[in-house]
Amino acid sequence: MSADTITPVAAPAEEKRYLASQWQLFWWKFRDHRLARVALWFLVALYIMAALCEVIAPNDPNRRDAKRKLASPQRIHLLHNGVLRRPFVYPQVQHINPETLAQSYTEDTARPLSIHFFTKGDPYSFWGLIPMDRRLIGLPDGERLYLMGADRLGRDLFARVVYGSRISLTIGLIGVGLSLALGILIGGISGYYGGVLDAFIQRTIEIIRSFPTIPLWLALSAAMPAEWSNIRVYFCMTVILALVGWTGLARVVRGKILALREEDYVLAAKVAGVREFTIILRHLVPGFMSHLIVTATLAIPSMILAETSLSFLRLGLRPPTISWGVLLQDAQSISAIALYPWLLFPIAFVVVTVLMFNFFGDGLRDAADPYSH
Amino acid sequence: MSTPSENRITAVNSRMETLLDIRNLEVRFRLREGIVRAVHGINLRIAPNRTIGVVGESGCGKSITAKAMLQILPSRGKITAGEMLLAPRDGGPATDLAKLHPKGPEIRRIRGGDISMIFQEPMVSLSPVHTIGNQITESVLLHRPASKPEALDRAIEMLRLVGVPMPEKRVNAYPHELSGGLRQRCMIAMALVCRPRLLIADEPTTALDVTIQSQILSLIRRLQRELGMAVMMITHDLGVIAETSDDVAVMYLGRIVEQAPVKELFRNPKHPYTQGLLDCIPRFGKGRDQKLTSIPGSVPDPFTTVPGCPFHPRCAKRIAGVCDRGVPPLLSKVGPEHRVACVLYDAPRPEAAS
Amino acid sequence: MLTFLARRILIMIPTLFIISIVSFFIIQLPPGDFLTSYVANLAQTGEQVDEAQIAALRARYGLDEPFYVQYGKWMSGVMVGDFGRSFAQNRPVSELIWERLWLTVALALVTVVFTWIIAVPMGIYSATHQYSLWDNVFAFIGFMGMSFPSFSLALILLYFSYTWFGTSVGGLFSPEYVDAPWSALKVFDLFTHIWVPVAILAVEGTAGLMREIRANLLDQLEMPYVITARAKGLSEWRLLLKYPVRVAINPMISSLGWMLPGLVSGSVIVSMVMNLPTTGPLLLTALQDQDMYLAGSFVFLLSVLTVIGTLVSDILLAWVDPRIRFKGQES
Amino acid sequence: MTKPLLEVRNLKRYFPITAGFRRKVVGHVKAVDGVSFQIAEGETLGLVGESGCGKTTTGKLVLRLIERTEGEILFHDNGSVIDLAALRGEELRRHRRHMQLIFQDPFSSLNPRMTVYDIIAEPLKAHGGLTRKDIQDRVKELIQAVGLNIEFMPRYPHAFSGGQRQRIGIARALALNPRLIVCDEPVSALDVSVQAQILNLLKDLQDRLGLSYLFIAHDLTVVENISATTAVMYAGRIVEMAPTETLFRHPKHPYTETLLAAVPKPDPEFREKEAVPKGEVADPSSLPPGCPFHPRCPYAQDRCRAELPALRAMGSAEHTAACHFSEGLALKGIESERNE
Repeated sequence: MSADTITPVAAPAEEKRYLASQWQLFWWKFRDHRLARVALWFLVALYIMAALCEVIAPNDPNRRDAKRKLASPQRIHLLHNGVLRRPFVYPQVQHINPETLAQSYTEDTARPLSIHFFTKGDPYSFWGLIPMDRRLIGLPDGERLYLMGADRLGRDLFARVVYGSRISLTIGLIGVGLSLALGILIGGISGYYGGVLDAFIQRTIEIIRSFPTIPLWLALSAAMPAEWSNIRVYFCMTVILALVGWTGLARVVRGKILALREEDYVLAAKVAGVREFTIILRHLVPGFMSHLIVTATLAIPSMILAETSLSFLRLGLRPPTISWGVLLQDAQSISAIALYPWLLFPIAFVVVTVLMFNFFGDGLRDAADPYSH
Repeated sequence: MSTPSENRITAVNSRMETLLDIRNLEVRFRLREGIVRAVHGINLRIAPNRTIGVVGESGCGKSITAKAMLQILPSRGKITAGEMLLAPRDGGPATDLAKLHPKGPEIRRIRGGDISMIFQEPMVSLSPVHTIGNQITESVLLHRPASKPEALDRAIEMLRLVGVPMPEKRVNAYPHELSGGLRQRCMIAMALVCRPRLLIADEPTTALDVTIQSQILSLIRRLQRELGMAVMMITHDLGVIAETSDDVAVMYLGRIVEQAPVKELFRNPKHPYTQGLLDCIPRFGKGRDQKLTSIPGSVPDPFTTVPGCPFHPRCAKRIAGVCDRGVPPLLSKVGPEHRVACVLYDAPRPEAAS
Repeated sequence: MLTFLARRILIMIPTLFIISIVSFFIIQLPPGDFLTSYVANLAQTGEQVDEAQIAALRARYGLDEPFYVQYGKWMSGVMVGDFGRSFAQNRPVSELIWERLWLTVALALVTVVFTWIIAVPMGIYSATHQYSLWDNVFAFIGFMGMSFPSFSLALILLYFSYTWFGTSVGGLFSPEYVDAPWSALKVFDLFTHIWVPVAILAVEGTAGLMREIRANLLDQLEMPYVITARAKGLSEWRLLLKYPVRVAINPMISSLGWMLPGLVSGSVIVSMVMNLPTTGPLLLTALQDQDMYLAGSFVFLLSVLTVIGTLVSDILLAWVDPRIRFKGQES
Repeated sequence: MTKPLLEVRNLKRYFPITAGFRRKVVGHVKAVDGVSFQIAEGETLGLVGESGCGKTTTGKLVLRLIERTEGEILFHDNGSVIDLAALRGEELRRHRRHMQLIFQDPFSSLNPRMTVYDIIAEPLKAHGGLTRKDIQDRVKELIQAVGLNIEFMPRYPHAFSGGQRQRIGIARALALNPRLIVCDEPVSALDVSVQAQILNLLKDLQDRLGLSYLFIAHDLTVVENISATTAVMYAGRIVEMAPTETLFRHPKHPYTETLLAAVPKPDPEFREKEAVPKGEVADPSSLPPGCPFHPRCPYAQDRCRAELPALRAMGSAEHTAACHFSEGLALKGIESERNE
């Protein structure tokens, strides 16, 4: 017998691969995908921004300033009178045209205002718990920094975008979380038990899928009564998004379970007398988990886009809730965006977020099957 | 690696006419893991009307060699050295297939015209969305001055020749409507419709049942006789080799380790690998008492580079300090037409590994 | 093939039935019934409320009766092409929809054609030149296309056309043709305008289709049947188009059925932003005004369109792909 | 003959064929149609046949991985006889430990997400009653028994070659000390040079542990090498069964003769001059009336086209064949090389 088993000496690198679990292989393969890795860090940064939005936003997003109505973004300068100094802005001076009453803004170049870290700003309550008043960046002496200009009520657009990320970024996550739960449960039942139940579920999914997504979203959102509270609307939005989204995930789960159930190793476990539940837990779930994560990740951007679009059409979230879609409601008319193009800034955030999710998901997809060559 | 002068010896040494002369062929693959040498400078001569069997286990480079001959390597593979001289049909200079552009018109004339190939899995080797007739006539239209109805007639005639029942009906069938055996017959019809001079059969029966395998092998033998072509039979099954081949080349890890006429090879195997292969297949009639001699270890995957003789880690007769250093060339003459790449049959003069 | 077709059509019936119920459910969703709000609206604007007419409507839609009776009344109307009445516009829903539906479908059709013309060559090129410069460029364009919400593209386009040319690219007609009767010139005018919404609508679909064709084709390129064909001596281009592309595009055909209704519904948002006379803005205003017969009928019609689209693409696929045809015969 | 361990009686498995618009059942694919055999303790029954003949289905029926349509699967356990076909639920789960399975595909038979240790320990954990230490010791013992290195325990399957994976699969099958192992083409996916290692290992384990095998294969040389008794299947039925040597040397069914003749012999001196077998491999969904082999049989007569032959004894009770004309045919087997 000993002659049959020559153990080639494995190089340390190879030995490391031999000992690598699915998730390690997954991560190593993902790591090779440079764009996806960058996207991952971008997304981490975006979610940190959403988590710490009170600190990061320089101003209270709801603070109106009649002197800054539709103010243009303040430019950050480095040179004052030809002398290099720390980044600073010039204060904005409002002019009102006496005939048209239109506002315009000029920079008061005599008074450079340096940008400081952790300045005192509008007081807030961090995560609704800790009262604080330090902001990450700001101007000294009660001056206000408007990096992306202001809306028609004179509110700081940058602060609003930062606050808006909290809702826009979480609605996708929670929506996907909900559809993931529905998808795993229903797809799992469908794939595992098969038979009549499977046929019924498959028909249902087919019917749901033949509803055109956008009109259905629109109709359901439009049915939300106007007097509902923001929290309730937010919750209903996620449910609506999830209702449409779960079918895709359920299909992935079902398909994978059907394929995995036929794998010899599942048969082996059965023959060995392993209990059904243990087989599901040890063999089936880990088998489709990576694919599910990929599908879920790629579903998040479409949910973010859906929220933005619905809110933009005034069918989703409504002011005073701040979300990227709500912010874009101000940018509906051509005349508005022609005169105040900075109102389109939230689009940049939406696009970057969705783009990063797509890159990230693409990298995950490549890594999802670490056992294929 | 052997020197050019030694190659010339092998090339000259033949009393037979040569159809295709492969010299020092080397194929490399560029993979994520690095560059893999799939074929390490092999020499092979193919004569008209004869069958050369190439036998080896998975990853020995036998299929790659065949694909290199038609320049249809996967996109990551490349011929990096060597020549493949194809004798012209009517006088003139030989064509070096290795120098032809893989997408150029010269090699395309040769593919299907002079050299044809059939593959292991007849199901996936035929297009699922085109009829059998469409796929066969395409060959005719490419290589012969024929109109479409003429081409169809030839296709039907060819299907009849390979023993497909009701060929007039079957030309309109799709591959999935046929059984595995019939599909392989259609593949053969497609390959032979333009009367090539060489048929490369890459594991043509591995996916088939024994009875059907026997039918297909006998069909290939019959067609070879009738059409007068050379056959290169690639297989891992020594039984198939014994039944079909005139000459045999045994491959291991991208190299030919032994080459001989078929009877000589089976009667008098020299290379420890060939001996091992012959010993480890169960023989009919030996019953349960036959304890099979096995070759220890397993075929290494092609990424590993073995210093010295590629077989030495599994070889029972290895000589420490010799076999792990130099790669023995395929030279040692142990009989007429019998060559082996093993230091046991050579003056002990290992060359430095390249 | 015939049984396959018959079964396929039979399956549609319960699907359509359930779709109609859900659509009607949507009509019913908002609290109160629409007549109440209609009357309230009328009262607000100071118009006369004709009690007799209200009572007639109430009876016509069975508003005082249970859900299933109302559904039955609505459905029996739908069967003969009567989708109910738009209260906001005080016109029959069918009239409103037909008026705009054909432009919507035209827009969608042109977009589909446009999408395929752009996406198929790009996908083929990307797959055959994997990891080349242009493959990466196309991939980047594709990802960008997937990442822009369609309305934002419209907004950005509007912004640039306004600031650079001082004109609006909105609408499907020049002002002088909007209300003009149909003529060759008006059709020509339509074609000069339609490309902007088509381009915007096509971006997302193109990106997805291109990536999908690339992935499918990559799966096919090294398949044994392709190698067989190459071993016959076919030239690379003919080989590519006859074999792997053909097989790679087959699954796309089944997505055609989804694409059309998808575009119709997708154009809702773009049409609204660009002020196109398609069904989109109509649906939106209907939803915003809770003009529910109009909205529900819309959802129903679009769903029916999707179901029919899927049917058509299934038949198309069976027609193109002998494997599926064969399976259909078998089962 | 030693004590029987497993007795299979009249095992059947039919799959319905539906057709037409309403998917009416118009017939049945008789994947396994009345198969009976016995396996003695410590012995091997070889089951050969071409693709689609029902040999794999038979193996799965015996293990209760597929439900039977009809038949008994009697397992002799210390004097008592249990009909496995009648067991359900927890009882079935407990009795499964006596019968294990070795697969053809060494790649799909091991969960790529579990370490070698977890794979081999899984059956042990499933039946409980062992401490962690017990399990560890047992896994080590098993790994060494199949000729692997215990340092391999923390590795994942992707680290191994086909032959090594097959050894892991065997170790897993041995974990519960089974009495019978169903080997479903255990060497057909392996390289020739590795195939012999696995065959030797299986024989070795049989000698040491007194295992019985139901050895399913399409390769007759492999079956001859390992089985005491061989059964030949065609179109869902056993057409001939006999002690291996008898069957190979003196076949009584024309199909057996055809199969034996079709195997390419690794000896160019014996290049076959015999007739090439005709016809296609039987398609169980459309079988001809009478003897299913008659369209391919060189000896077929009218009776064969009308009447299905039953399996009957040929000389001795151990040799059975299902052919109307066995006695009158001089069928050619292979020549013995045993005592050269």
